[in-house]
Amino acid sequence: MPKVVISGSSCRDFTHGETEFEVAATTFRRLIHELEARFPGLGVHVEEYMAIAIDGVIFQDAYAAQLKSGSEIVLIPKIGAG
Amino acid sequence: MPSLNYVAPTTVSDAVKILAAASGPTRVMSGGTDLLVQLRSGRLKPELIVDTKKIPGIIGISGSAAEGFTIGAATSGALLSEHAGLVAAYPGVVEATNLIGSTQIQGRASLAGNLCNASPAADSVPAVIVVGGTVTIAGPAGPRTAPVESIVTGPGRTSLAKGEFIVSFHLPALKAKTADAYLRFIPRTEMDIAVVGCGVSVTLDDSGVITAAKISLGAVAPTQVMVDASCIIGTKLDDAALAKLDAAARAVCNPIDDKRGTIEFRTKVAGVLARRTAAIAVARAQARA
Amino acid sequence: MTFIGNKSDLRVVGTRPVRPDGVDKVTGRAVYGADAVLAGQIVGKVLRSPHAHARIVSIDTSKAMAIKGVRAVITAADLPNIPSEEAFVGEGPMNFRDLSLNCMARTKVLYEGHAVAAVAAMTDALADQALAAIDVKYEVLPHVIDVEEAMAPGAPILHDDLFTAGITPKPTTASNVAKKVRFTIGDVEAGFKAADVIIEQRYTTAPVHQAYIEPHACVAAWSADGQCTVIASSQGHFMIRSYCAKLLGIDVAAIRVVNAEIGGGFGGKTLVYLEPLALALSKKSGRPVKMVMTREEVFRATGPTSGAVVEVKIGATKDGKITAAQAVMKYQAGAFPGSPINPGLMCAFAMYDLANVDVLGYDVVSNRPKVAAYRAPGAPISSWAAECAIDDLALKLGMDPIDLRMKNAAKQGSKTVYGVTHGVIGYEEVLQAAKAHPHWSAPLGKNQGRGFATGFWFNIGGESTGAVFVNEDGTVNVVSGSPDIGGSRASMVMMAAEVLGISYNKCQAVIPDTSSVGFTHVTGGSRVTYATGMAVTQAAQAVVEDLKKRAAMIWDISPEAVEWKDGQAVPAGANAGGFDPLPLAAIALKAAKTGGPIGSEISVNAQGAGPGFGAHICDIEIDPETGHATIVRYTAVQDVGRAIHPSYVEGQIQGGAVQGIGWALNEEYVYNKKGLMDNAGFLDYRIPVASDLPMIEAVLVEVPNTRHPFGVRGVGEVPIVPPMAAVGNAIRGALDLRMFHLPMSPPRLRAAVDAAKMPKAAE
Amino acid sequence: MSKIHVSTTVNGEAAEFLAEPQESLLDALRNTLNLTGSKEGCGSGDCGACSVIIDGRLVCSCLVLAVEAGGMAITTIEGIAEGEKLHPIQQKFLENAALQCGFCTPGFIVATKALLDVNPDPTETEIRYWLAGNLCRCTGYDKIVRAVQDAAAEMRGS
Repeated sequence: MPKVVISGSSCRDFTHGETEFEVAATTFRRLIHELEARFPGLGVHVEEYMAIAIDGVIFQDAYAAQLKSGSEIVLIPKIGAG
Repeated sequence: MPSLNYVAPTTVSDAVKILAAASGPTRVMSGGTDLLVQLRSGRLKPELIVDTKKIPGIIGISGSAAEGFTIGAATSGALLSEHAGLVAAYPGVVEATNLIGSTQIQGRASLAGNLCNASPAADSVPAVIVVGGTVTIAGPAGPRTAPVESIVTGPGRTSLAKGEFIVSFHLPALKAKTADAYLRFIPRTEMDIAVVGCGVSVTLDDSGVITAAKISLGAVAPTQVMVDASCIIGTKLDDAALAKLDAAARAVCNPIDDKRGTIEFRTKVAGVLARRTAAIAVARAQARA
Repeated sequence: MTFIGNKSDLRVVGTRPVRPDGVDKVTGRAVYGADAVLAGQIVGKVLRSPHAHARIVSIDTSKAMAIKGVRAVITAADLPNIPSEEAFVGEGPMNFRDLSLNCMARTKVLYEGHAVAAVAAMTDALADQALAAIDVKYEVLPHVIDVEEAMAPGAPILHDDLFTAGITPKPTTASNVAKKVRFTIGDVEAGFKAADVIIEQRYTTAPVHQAYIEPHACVAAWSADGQCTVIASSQGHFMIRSYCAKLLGIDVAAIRVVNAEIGGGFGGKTLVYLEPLALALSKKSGRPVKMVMTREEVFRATGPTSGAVVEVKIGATKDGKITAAQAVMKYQAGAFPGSPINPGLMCAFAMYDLANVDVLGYDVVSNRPKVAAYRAPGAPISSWAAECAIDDLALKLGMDPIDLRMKNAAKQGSKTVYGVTHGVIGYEEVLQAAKAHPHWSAPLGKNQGRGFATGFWFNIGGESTGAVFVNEDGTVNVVSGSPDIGGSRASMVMMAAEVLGISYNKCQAVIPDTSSVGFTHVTGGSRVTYATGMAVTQAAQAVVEDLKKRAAMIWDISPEAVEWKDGQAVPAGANAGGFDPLPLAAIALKAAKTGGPIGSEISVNAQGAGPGFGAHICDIEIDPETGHATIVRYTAVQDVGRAIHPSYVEGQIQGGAVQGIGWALNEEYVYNKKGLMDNAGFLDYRIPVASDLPMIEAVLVEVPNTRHPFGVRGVGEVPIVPPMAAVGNAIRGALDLRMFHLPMSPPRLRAAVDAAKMPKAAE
Repeated sequence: MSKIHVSTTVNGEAAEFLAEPQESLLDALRNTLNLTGSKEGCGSGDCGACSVIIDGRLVCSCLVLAVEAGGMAITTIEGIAEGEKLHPIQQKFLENAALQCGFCTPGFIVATKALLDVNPDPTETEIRYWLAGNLCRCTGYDKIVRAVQDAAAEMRGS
């Protein structure tokens, strides 16, 4: 299963401090549902305001991304632009 | 709102008549580089602009180091820097005038405008004061002359009476072993208003001892101020004299804190510039017959 | 299909052709926002608050409306009252209510220059008269400018419905602190315990403006049938369309935005200010309305970036291994939440491979204009503090500052504080190039010092559309939705020409209006050459596949038997048949017979933009008596992935470095006691002029980004990250003292010199 | 008061227009004569984007009253090229990529023309000080200075 890693406080508030856990998800949609189910509000928060990095590659919008077993999925704030 | 009127008289007497007759707020225009900014910002709402540039002789430089120079009131800084004789005789005056704004501003900005805008930071004013510059003023009561230092009475205020305007500047015949210099401090290398400006003129004897000196500071008080030069007269500007000069310069400062500098900074830099400018003037004077 | 491989295989990419829009821009023909004309346009102007903070008691516009020739007057009452709605738009988090209130104040003005009304009149003078005739009654409120004063208990509160996010339990009293956010990895306390040396310092910065030379300008028409046209200068005409639709309640399809040429943006033109007002005025007046800001309005009412306080603590062992890094950052957001605090926190230490990092940040509102994005938003501020502290750490350890950074350098596999593990990055290569550069070992003169600093920016991808259309004569139109702010037309054409195998001169670049090309996100985030370039490249590749099919048809062989080489179709090997090559032009001529027009439009949402790293070396000379600083030599090294048009890549690096030099030495917003800006003009907001600077040497390091067909990494933002620390470290070298406040202007330098009891010559 | 009639010469052609007394020459060029190549970046003579040459002098057209222009010979960016043939300064700005957004470019090119008219072989320092009144926020000036050096060399035929 992919591993979800949280470093920012905005997500940690939802997980009550938990910063690493595994989710049974192969797509971004499933990931959102999993997060929402486990930590109410987190799924929506991630979908609206967060980007994810899959094994180091940042996806601002990750619907198309494949989540492989053993992948490291990091929840990070979306990155703006100058 | 009252609308603006523009006239460009072609004789001094017409200009005087128009200015004397004007009822509302009126502005005399030479280069216009300050005037247009004030118009645009709304800080100034004149009803009449009298453009003097069409008056014959108001632009141009005549004379020589031996007999002194006459500079038309609306003569641009660029023209000053292109006049070899003036550059050779009064490098400080030319340096100061050429520090007023960019190349573009140099093509327009004039001595009269810089003086009558009456900014404490005007670069040309201390430089012209220390060489004993005077102005010829036209007015309803006829022409009169006055020392440059008598014109500015406060920020944005001059001693010119209604109907009066400056026709020309006069720099005296150059004395032996005499030279001038001007330095200013700005944060960048160009395009800033002086945080401190300093004009110096010195006369030496044959042994290189300073026999006369005039030192004027800009941007450190509501008007340009004179520094007591006695501390360097009778010296060869040795370190002791320089230290006294530094202190004397700081002593006359009465600056403000603003976006361009603090009271403390302006005062310290006034001392620094007085020393550096005096050294340049002395070196120039030594090089002269 | 990728082209990264061997650089020598590239014919067009990496060369330096003249940009397609060049001639118009050197002859004065290019049409910028203020040059655009719609038939019958009249003049629109904005009435702005003279107060830093006040309640609007009443606005009486009757006298203004009564003036002959005044066609419309609007206030917030004429605009939809937008509910609070958070959304993430390209340049950062955005609340559309705030955006609407920033365009036109409703109940309170929150900064000097805040719009309160707007007029449309037949002439400039009449518009001025109308503004003067509007009677606004204000109840002036106490104001707060400084970020820490705004955070303090009892500070004047800007928004009584703003409660600090990121605190549990949710606060019940309103605060100017919009958000508290923290990133942590490892255990910093343990890290500091393991340290032999600790640096702990406090740095501050002043807000600085993007200071693009072109003031905001637009002309807008609202037709009786509800169709709207806007011609505007911006970093994204689709952004203007989206925001106007949102703020005015119009269908997106009903708005057509034409992108005028843009006179600089640097992030500052990623928001709307005038456009919704111009449309509202046009609707009310029935005439197209042209609005152009004055320079003073640009300074007082449009986004600078944050001023901030950054407290930093770094620990290391004797041999230079950094054991822990910690920072607390307080960023000004201006009048509405949304400072770039997140990237500030994320970037500060991203250059290093650290086990223990803890960064805490606050997003704080105060009575200043709402901040807008500015080149690598947030990163220059936190990096200025971090890179100065790293320099002092090197000094304390007696290590070369490049060696210290090399010892702790981020590399593939390094984990950042925000959790992401770096992929293929070029930081070590950049450090090596800097150390090897002759500048690093050149001798220094009297009163001179040398400073070194590095910086990081993520770079982004995002939504872009690119299209390639082949014309009947074999020429090609290369279309994209990205406004060209600095030469992107050239790089788009170059990538297309490279793929098609034809000459650069056979291609023309086109940037159509929002109704004529697919959605494309703003030109910003260093994303255009990466994301839009990806779309254009894919479109060109699709065209090549089509051209091969057409050739197969002409030759009556199977498409698989056709190859595309140097701009022509050739049989793939002997058994494909002995046909003469078919050049693109020949195939184009037969387009109708072989299936119709040849072209392809591709829309992408590009992900995985490669991060960029830069390292700057600055030599400075200080006059200790006046505090005047002169940059005597400057070298900027950067990993650019792959330079498509090296001249414009160098230009980005040189321009970014010089903006950073201005930020370091002289640029700042100066406020008086009333909370009004004292230096709203180019005379006293001092950006660098030509005579302030030496040549800026840009050194391009190329570690290709494997996710882009040509290996592109964004380049526009990284170069503004290192300069402030590079200059600060150079000053430390020259004067043996550390400056903690930006800008390091002459009065501050002289004061620091005196405080450090430096000998004052002849005093 | 009513508008004032101004008859002048712009880029070698006679030009006549009516101007309000407070109107700047820049406004007249842009709004009345439709010569929009001269840009307004500040309206206070601090940015140089409106640079024009009047009777051989480089000035900011935002600091000249339109009504002053009577009888003057004015050169704007639109008058630098000879028909379709670019001036060497324009060509070198293109070849050196001395522009990014291009907004300040007309002012720089006009200012450079005025420089090379009086000083065909300027030093880098002379170039930088002459152009100090022209602000560019994109380029850091490096490529602009190089373009001016190249143009000067080309015009000297060296």
